[in-house]
This record gives sequence, C-alpha cells and structure tokens, in this order.
Amino acid sequence: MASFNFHIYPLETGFHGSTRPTAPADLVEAYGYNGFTPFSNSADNTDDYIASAAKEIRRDIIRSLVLAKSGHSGGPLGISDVMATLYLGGVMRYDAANPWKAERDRFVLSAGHMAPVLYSTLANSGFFPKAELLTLRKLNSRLQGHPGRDMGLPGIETSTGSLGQGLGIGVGMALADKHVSKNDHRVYVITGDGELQEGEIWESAMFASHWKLDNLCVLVDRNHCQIDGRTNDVMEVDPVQDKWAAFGFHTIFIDGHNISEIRAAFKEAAATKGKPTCIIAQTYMGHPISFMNDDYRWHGKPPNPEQAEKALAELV
Amino acid sequence: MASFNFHIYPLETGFHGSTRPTAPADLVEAYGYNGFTPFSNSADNTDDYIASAAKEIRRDIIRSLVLAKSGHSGGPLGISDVMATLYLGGVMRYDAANPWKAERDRFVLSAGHMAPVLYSTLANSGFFPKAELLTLRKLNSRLQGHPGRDMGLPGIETSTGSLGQGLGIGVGMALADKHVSKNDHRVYVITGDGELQEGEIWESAMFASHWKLDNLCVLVDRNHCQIDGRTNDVMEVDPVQDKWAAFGFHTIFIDGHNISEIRAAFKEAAATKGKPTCIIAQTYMGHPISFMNDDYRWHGKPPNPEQAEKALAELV
Amino acid sequence: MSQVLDTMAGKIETASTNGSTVKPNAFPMNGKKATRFGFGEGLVTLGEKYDNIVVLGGDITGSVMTSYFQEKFPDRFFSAGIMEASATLFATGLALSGKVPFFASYGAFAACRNTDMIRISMCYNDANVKIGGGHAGISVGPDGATHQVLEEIAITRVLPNMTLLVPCDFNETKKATIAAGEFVGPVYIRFGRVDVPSFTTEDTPFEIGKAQVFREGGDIAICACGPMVWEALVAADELAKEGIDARVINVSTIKPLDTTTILAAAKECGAIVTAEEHQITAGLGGTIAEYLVKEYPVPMEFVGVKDTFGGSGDPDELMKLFGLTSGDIVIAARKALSRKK
Amino acid sequence: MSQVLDTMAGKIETASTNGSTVKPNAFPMNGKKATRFGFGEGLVTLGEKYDNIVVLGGDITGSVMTSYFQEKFPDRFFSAGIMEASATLFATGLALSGKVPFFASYGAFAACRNTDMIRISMCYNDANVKIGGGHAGISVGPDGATHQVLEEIAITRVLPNMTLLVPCDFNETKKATIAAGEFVGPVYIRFGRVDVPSFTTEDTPFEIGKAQVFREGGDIAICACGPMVWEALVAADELAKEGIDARVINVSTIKPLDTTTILAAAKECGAIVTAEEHQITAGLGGTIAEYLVKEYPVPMEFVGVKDTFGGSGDPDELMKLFGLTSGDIVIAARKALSRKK
Ligand SMILES: Cc1ncc(C[n+]2csc(CCOP(=O)(O)OP(=O)(O)O)c2C)c(N)n1
Ligand SMILES: Cc1ncc(C[n+]2csc(CCOP(=O)(O)OP(=O)(O)O)c2C)c(N)n1
Ligand SMILES: [Mg+2]
Ligand SMILES: [Mg+2]
Repeated sequence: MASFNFHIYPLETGFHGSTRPTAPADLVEAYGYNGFTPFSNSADNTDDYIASAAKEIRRDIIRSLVLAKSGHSGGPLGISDVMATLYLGGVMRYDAANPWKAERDRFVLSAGHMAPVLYSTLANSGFFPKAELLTLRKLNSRLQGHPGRDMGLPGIETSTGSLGQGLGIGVGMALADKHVSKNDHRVYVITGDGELQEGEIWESAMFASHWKLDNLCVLVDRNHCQIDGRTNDVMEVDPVQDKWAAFGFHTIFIDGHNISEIRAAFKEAAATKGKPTCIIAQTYMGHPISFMNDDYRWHGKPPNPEQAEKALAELV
Repeated sequence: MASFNFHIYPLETGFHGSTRPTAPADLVEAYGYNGFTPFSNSADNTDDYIASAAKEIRRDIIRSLVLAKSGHSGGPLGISDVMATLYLGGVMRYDAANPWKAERDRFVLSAGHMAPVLYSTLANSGFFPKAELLTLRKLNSRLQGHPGRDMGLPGIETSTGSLGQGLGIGVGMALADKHVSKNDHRVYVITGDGELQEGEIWESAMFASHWKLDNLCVLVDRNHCQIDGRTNDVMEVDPVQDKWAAFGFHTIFIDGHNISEIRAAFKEAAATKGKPTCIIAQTYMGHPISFMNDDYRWHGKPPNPEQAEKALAELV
Repeated sequence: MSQVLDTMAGKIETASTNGSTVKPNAFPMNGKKATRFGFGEGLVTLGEKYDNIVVLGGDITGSVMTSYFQEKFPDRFFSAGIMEASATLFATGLALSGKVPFFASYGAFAACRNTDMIRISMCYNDANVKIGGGHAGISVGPDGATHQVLEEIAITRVLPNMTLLVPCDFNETKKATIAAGEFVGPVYIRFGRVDVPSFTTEDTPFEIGKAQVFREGGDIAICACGPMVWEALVAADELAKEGIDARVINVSTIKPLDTTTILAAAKECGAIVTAEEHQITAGLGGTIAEYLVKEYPVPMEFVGVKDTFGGSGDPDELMKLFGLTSGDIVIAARKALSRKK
Repeated sequence: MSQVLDTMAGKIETASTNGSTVKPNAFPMNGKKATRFGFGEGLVTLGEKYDNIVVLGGDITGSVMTSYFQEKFPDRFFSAGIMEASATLFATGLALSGKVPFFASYGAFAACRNTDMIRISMCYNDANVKIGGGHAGISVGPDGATHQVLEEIAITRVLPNMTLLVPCDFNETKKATIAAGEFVGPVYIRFGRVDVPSFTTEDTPFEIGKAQVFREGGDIAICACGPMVWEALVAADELAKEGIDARVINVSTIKPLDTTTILAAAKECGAIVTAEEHQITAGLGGTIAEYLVKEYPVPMEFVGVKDTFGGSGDPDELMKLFGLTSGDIVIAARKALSRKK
C-alpha cells in the first residue's frame, strides 16, 4: 500500500516582507562567530568538553538577549547544562548538516519561552551560523520570540510557546515512531515546572504510559520558579516525582547542573523498556550568573548591556 | 464595604416557546407519584432506609429513561447508592423546599451525562414533583439531557455535560465558601472514572490542594467503564488512588454499593482538615440490573419497554 | 453547472427533514442517512488507499464512526480516551512525522475543548492534521445544549491556514473526508448525528474550495451548508410555486470561500439568503456578508440559530422551534426579495 | 454626540502609534499608556467599592496588571498558577456563589485555552464571570505569533449571553472594566500590552452597548475598536486634507452591537471602513457587515490582519508590516468612497 506523501520541512511561510535581519558585523567579528567550528556530538565527549560547550551556549544566550532587548534569561541559562548534554553528549542522534533527515531523534522544547537556549544549542551544534543568534526576536528573523516552525530554522521540529502543548506533540511523534513507523527513534521533551500546572501535561502523560512509549523521555526543568514567584507560592506542583510515577512513568531525580548525572539519567531512560521516562532535573534559574541565580524575577527579562558584560565576565 | 448584588437563582432562560411537557397521567397514577411523600434526609436514617430509597431512585431512573427513549442508564444506576446516601443520609445539608437558601451544601454532578440519577434523587428528596421525571429529555423540559441551569430546576447548581468541567466549578464554589464567605458549607462533586482522562480534573485537583479546600469532597465513580469499553482498554487511569494522593488529596477507597462504607467515607472526609478528600467508590455500571451489571454497552442506552419491565421487576 | 445537474436524474421521492412533503427539483431524495456515516466510510476508503492514514479515538468512536476505521485497521487506530485537547496535539506530532492523522469527536469538544491547540499547534505549525467534528447543530436532539455545537464554524474559520468543510449529505461527506485526507494542510470537517436526506449521488462532483449550484435561478440565491442545503432545495420548490426562481448553492467549503460562485450569485440574483445549522453570528452568513460588502453588497437574510443555546427535544421539533426549516428559508427569501432594488 | 465632543477640549499634542505626526481633531493625544493599566486600575476601583469582587491570577499578574488588585486586596486574590481552562471554571463556581470574579491572562489563553469552558460553564450557565484578555493583537511585538492573539473577537462574540468589550485607550479601558464589574452576565474585555495614545478623558462617557461618534463626518464612516480608534482619528485628519469628511466611530462594545449608531452611519455616510487589530475574518468588520447586509448594505472595506499569523518585531514595525496604520485606513477609505453609488 502506498503512503500519502507531503512536504513537511522546512516551512518558510512566516516571512512577511522580503529581507531577513542581519547581525551587527562588529559583534560577529568580536565574538569570533565566523571562524567558529561547532562542537561535536559524541558519547565519547568528556564531561569537561560538554561543560565548556554549556558555558559557550550560555554566553551566546546572553549575547543574543542583550541585543534583543526582550526575552527570557532565567530558564535558558538554567537548562543549558542539560541542553549541552542532550545535543553534544551523544544522547540525541541527528545530522546538523541534514537536519530533516528521516533517521533522527526529535527534540521538542515544550517550554517555548526558553527558545534562546534552543537557538544557542542548535547554533553551537552546527545547525546554522552563530551570527544568526544576533537576530533574535527581530522582524522576520528565523529566531522568533517563541520557536516558529513557519520560519524553517533547522532543528525547530515544531512551534511552541503555549505551555503544555509541546509535550503532547512530542508524544504524537513518539507514537508515530514506535507504533506506526516502528523505528527506534527517540523523542526528548523539556518542560518547565510551572508548565506542569497545565492539565494537558497530565493528559499527555496518561496517554504516553497507556501506549507504553518507552521511546519518549521527558525532562522537567525543576527550578522552583515561574513568572509570579516561587512555584510553591504560585501553585504547588510537589510531589512532582510522585505525580509522574502515578501517571505511569519511570522517574529519575537528578542535579540538573551535574553533567555526569544528566548523562547517566538519559542512559537510564534509553534503557528503560515498557514505559516512558521522566527525568526531574533540579536546576537554578539563571545559573550560574551571580545576580540571577535562583531568582524568579529573571524569568522573562533580558540583561541590559552592563548586566550582560558582568554575566559574560562570569562565564570565562 | 457593600457587596455587588445580583440575581443568581433560578434562571429560566432556557425555555423556548411557552409550554412545558406534561407527564402521562396514567403513568403518574400507576407509579403513585401524586401521593408520594419524599424521603427524609437525616444522619439517623438507617442503612436499610437509604437502601430502600436507592431502590426507588433506581426505579425512577428506569421509568424516566424508558419514556425518554434516549439517555444514560449505566452510570446513573451504578451511582444510586452513593446519591441516596449523600442526599438522605444526613451528609448534605439542604432545604428541598427552599433550594437556593444561602445556607446550604452544594452538589455538582461533573459527569453530567448521569443526569437521570440526579433528577431522580432530587425528586425523591422533595425538590420537585416526581411526575416531572417523566418529561426527561422532552422539548422544554426542566429535565434536560444534561443538567441545564437555564431551566431553573430546583437543586441544579450548575450546567454540566462537558466532562472535566464540573469539578472546577465545584472547586470555585468551595473556594468561595472557605476563603471568601468563610462559612462552613461543604461542596460535593461526583466524577466518572473515564472523566479523569480530562486534564482539567488534575488542574482543579492541584488548585484545590494548593488552597487547602478541606470543604471539598470529590467522589470518583470507579466503574471501570466508559463509552468505548473498559477504562483500562480505552485509556488506563490506574493507579487512580495514587494519582489523587500525588495531587494532594486525602484518599479513601470504598465499595460504592455498601451504604455504611459510603457513610463512613463521607464522615471521614468531613473530619479531614487541611486538604480536600477524594473518595474512590468501586461501583458496577448498571448495578444491580442483571442484564446491565458491569456492562459498558449500557453507558448511553435507555432500556426498551421490555427491558424496563424486567429491570423494574428486579427492583422490588 | 449543467454537468452537476445532469448527474441528478432519478426517481422523485417525497419528504424533508421536517416531514413536509415536497418535490425537489433536480435532486430527488434517495433515502436518509446521517452525514457521520459518510465520514466513517471515507476514513475506511482512505485507509485502504494509504498506509500512513492514522486515526485517534476520542471514546465516542461509535458515534462519530471512527469505529469503522478501527475495525478495519486496528493497527493504525489509537484510542486517546477523553482528552480532546491533547488528542489534537498527538495528531500534530503524528503529522509532523509524516502521518495523516484524523481525530474526531463531537464538534463541541473537537473545536472548543482544543481551540488553543488547533490555533497554535495545528494551524500555526500548518500541520497536516484533520479534525472531524460530529454532532453538529441543534439536530443532535435530546442530549441538549451542551452537545449541540452551533459555534464552531466561527471558531475554526477565523484561524489562518485552516480549511473548513461542511458537506451537505452522506455522499458528499464521504467525498469531503477523502478529499481532506488527500489535501495537505489543516482541515476541519463538520458533520451531524441524525439521518438527513441523501440527495447527491456518488457521481456528484466535489472539490475543496468549490461551491456548487444545485439549482439554477435568477430571482434570489440561497447559500446553504450541511443538511440545510436540502431545506434550501425544498424551499426553492415552495418559492417556485409563487413564481420565485431561486438559485440554490451548496457552500460545502466555507474556507476558502468560492468567491467566484458567490459573486456571480450576488450579481445575477441581487439578493441572498444563507441557511446554516449554526449561530447566525460569524458563520456561513457572516462569511458571505464579509466578502460581498467588499465586492458587491446586496440585501441578505440569515437563517440560523439566533444567538441562543439549544435544548433537549426531537431533532425535527428543534429544527422547527429554532427556525431551521425550509419554511423559514421561504420566509427569509420573501423578505430578502422585498428588499431588492 | 456633542456632549462627547465637548469633553474633548484640551491641548493638542502630536504623534501616533506609528510615529507619524498629525493633529487629531477633537481628541488631542494626552500621552501614551497601555490599555492593560486601565484594566488594572479598574479592578482596584471595583475592589474598593465592592467586597465580593475577587480576582484569579494566571501567573502573569504583572503583565495583565491584576497585580494592582493583588497588592491592595491580597485576601480576595487567588493565584491559579498556569491553568487557564480551569481558572475559568473556578471563576464560574465563584460567580455561582455570588462573587464577581475576574480572571485575566493573555487573550491567546484567556479566550482559546478555555473556549469550551467559556461556552458551557460561563455562557451556558449565564454565570457572572468577567474575563480580561491581554496582549491582544500584533502589537504584542517580539514575543511573536503564539502570543499575538488575533482571533478572539470571533471566538467570544459567537457565544450566546456574552458581552464583548474592546476599549480604545487607557481611560476607556478603566471605565469598561468598572462597567463590566457592575454589569450582570458574562463579559470578555480585550486590552493590549504596549503603550498607545491616551485621548479620551476621565469624563468621556462610556456605556456598555453604546458606540460613540468621536468625530462627525458625512462622506464615510470609520468604525474601529481598541487602539485602532486612534489610528482612525489620525486617518480622518489625513482624509480631511483631501476634502474627505470622515466620521469616526468608537465601537468599544462589539457585542451587543450598537445598531442605531451603525445604521445611522451607513445611511448618512453610505460607505464604511472597519479597523481592528484582529483577523479581518469574523471580527469587528464581520460584525458590522452581518448587521448591515440585513438592514442597509453599503460598500465596506476592512482594515485588519489578512488571515495570517503574526511574528516577532517591534510593535510599530509590525503594525506597518501587517497593514494596521492610519495610512492603511486612509487607503481603505479612498477605496470604499470610490465604490459609493
Ligand atoms: C498556556 C500559557 N499560559 C501562560 C503563558 C505565559 N507564560 C510563559 S512562561 C510562564 C511561566 C512558566 O513557568 P516554568 O514552566 O516554570 O518556566 P520558567 O519560569 O522556570 O522558565 C508563563 C505563565 C504561556 N506561555 N502559555
Ligand atoms: C469533554 C467531553 N468529551 C466527550 C464527551 C462524551 N462522553 C460522554 S460520557 C463519556 C464517557 C465517560 O466515561 P465515565 O466518566 O467513566 O462515565 P460512565 O461511562 O462510567 O458513566 C463520554 C466520552 C463529553 N460529554 N464531554
Ligand atoms: Mg520553572
Ligand atoms: Mg466510568
């Protein structure tokens, strides 16, 4: 029987007008973006290598946000160690030069507001030139304020930005892989902890365990912060691990800033059969920037030039 | 400071046209509806008294459904023992003659499709004449296919019918009682077990425990059935009790057909402070009718006249 | 159009959804069948043709007839329980993986419970997801207002990238379902619960984006969608007795609107009546009004539910009570005609 | 109307949301302020007046300014985390208990994430719930398409029992919020994120259901809502230079529509332009078109977003790019005029 074939990637319908924004040449120069060689993705990479990549990812987050003059600093910085491990520790299987290749693992950033860390990680992994990071949130940029599939940026599997939706999309991808295409691809989804307040998270969790999607790995960025304050003040989500366990997930609790713990958790997830895995990663919003660390007020703020300078100085 | 006062009860905006449907006089006669004296609501009522009321509630469910020629038999019959205990065992505090009296406990049937048991229970508790039960689902009847507040039927606190919504409404009522009006009223909500698949159930549960709504008692009709089949085939909701516990509820598991267990559970719920309670009541869809018992195919079917006769014969 | 009309020869039966007896002109009624069965059969046809058609169940598979597909292709059917919002997300993930997913539930939940998901995940992604919305309109009957969705034409057509289909009878619903599966992009298909007249044939052409003139006429144009198209044909026969020559247009694609056919109707007839089993707010009537005021304003009258919720009752009783019969169309047509300059 | 115009004396400033410099006729600009601040202040006024006004927070209290109420009345503010669907249900329960609950979030989530809840729990119950939908329109800016809601006028106005308010500036938003709190029934109020011209005063009358003529004129009528009203006033001045006398109507209540004022505009001006920061599908333009084709069809042109999603950028850049400036209104007005018979 034939398949109904249709074009999926990439879309570029999001362009309005004709020109894309360009990165300030002096900064591209200053940041050495042109000569940059992407980090490699390998299980053989040392924790130090990944840590250095995480540091570069954080630097680029700061650089892109200070130019954008708006956007989210806290979540992206806090999850950088996880993202570096996922993309450069040999966890995710992808070909940055051929991003839509059928044979690939998928990543969905359910917490779409953390886009800066996704863009920075993709650029540092070779999906697109780093210079483009300096067009974040600008008119017709491929780096939208929240990931927009309609811009066709390599590595953006889906639009996200409405909390609670990305997980369900990842679950649908995992279903396609495991029960329709019947391949061995894996799907990785990162959600915020405030995001767990959206009921679709629990619908998707229930469905994923009902269909035994062991090719799905959810990672919760457990930073105890959301916009209005500490998560336990705004809306208690604890006991988080019990919730995921009660919804049929294998659960692992880790220090989200410890590269080897992160690697071990992803390994354990891949080895877990018959049920999906949820990794609860204890992180600190804005980590490790001294004046941002664990402060919810940095959820949705970009650094101003002085703050950016200070932050970059702390990231050498 | 003044309150902004507005008219809440009853609405009668749902009437289209002018006439209400009337009950067939011969049946009203045959069922002895005119001479009927409502059951009393008291903690002193014996279990047998409540059991006999439950039997009458079931008879009236059958009588109303066979005339309606459409509607849900299984859920209503299965939850009748719980409803009889709630309304006639001195659990809920209400004045059937003065249904909108400010000083009252509230009941929300989140699983709106179970309307026939709510109507039958209200009529048997004296909220409105039993004859009206024979107008179920007819044009301009106050007994809508799903509870419609726009018909102003005494005892109908809210419209329901879209699964997963009634619980949140009950939570809002409990919030109003505990944290705004600061009274001692209690709110009782019944949900189906398939209904637990809707994410709003878990949003509402999270909110209720965050706000420590110990004046809220949720009862889950755990009959393992939904429309398409057994709940564990359609979408596994187990471990149900772990889920509610992980969402901050005090949980109690009972036999939903054992009056004394039901009474004890409601007592325990009322005595539980600092957190809401969820009672998981193991029931059988269609219980105790021999040809309906535990059969999901009776979720949304009315009995035909022969089946109704057989069922009524089993309810003497 | 003659091509269409030619296919309509056949014996004349009598009846209407409201029991009145009439002789529809070119379209004899060929029994009655609910449009949802066309959806169910269309899915099976698609499943036989393509191996990447998949279906998500919403615990009412026997009501929206996804059960047909489930029986034939159990390996490509996935029960999603009762979680319409997330089912829309699962469908999006499947589509972004190269599958062609259909998710169906009652329109009340397939368009309203998941509106944010349709907007952001399905439409903003331009994902190749198909949603079937059953139990449309007041004719749902005794279940009452909660289940009688009368708002989803407005809710779905306002979304960019969306294609909105409201087929008129069993045969067209089957064709529309197959066409949706072979169309790339987000599609919403609206269908109903109760048996309604079947009057198009297997050979009646159907094309997404194309409205069809089911009856020629130059005095007034009746633009209808769904089972109201039959009511329009019946009304046209009534009007004929008064010497009023009504054109009947089946607007089975509401988005994108077939502006050519609508503009011609406005110019040639000079007055338009719309008929839909939906709120008169922002539905088919609004779609046509929005277009015509920009191109060629003419007097219009809307037949539909007048900004109220429904209620329990027999479908025919309700259609009468809420003003959705051929008789209501006749009255609206007379009124529109009287306003013609 | 003179009563309205009389209140408009005051010094003339210059500027528009898009930086062009102009002299609006009766309405001098009095600085710029985002409408969301009017919502926040209105809630505080209500809280001071009534002890049963309560507010549910949606984890963006500092963005939709429910934070003002939270600071003043912590005992009547309840954080609901991130669960817009259920927050709408909690509000319904509060309303059915005699409270007057306001829930506010971004419109993308306050109208779309909870549509089923608004339809069945809030509107079908006719519950006295008030929803504030912030971050309306493309002017949200760099957050991009997901957060730029352009569909909720259609989604909310199609629902029976709903009242829909889209105030034009800070002062009117404050009045609309207070009026909503003192009105019995479901209300949705739409407001925006960025600073927009303030041009009505504390004394400018506001009444739910009443559209206001902010500028008299007999050649064409520009019906606008939200901050587009200012653009309409600016456009009217541009048109005046061409000798075109444009009436500007502030349609701050979209449902129920002030048909008297709209009908008079159609009859006296003979052509209408609508301007809204919303899809041109099923929004303000559709509301007016639906009414006029039934009463008095005239040529219309719609200024709004043309059935596409938004994107990141500066608000002003975006308003230009998506065709939402006074200049776009001027062009639409010329076109509508040229179609007048
Ligand atoms: C459905 C929805 N509601 C509200 C928002 C606005 N919003 C964006 S991020 C955020 C807080 C999320 O908290 P968390 O998931 O913990 O992310 P963190 O603050 O840790 O980065 C909110 C409420 C949204 N994007 N989507
Ligand atoms: C939001 C929503 N989706 C779907 C339906 C259709 N529906 C009515 S009852 C039902 C099954 C509910 O199962 P359960 O809660 O276990 O009730 P039971 O079958 O045991 O009576 C469904 C899917 C609905 N009423 N609301
Ligand atoms: Mg967080
Ligand atoms: Mg059940």
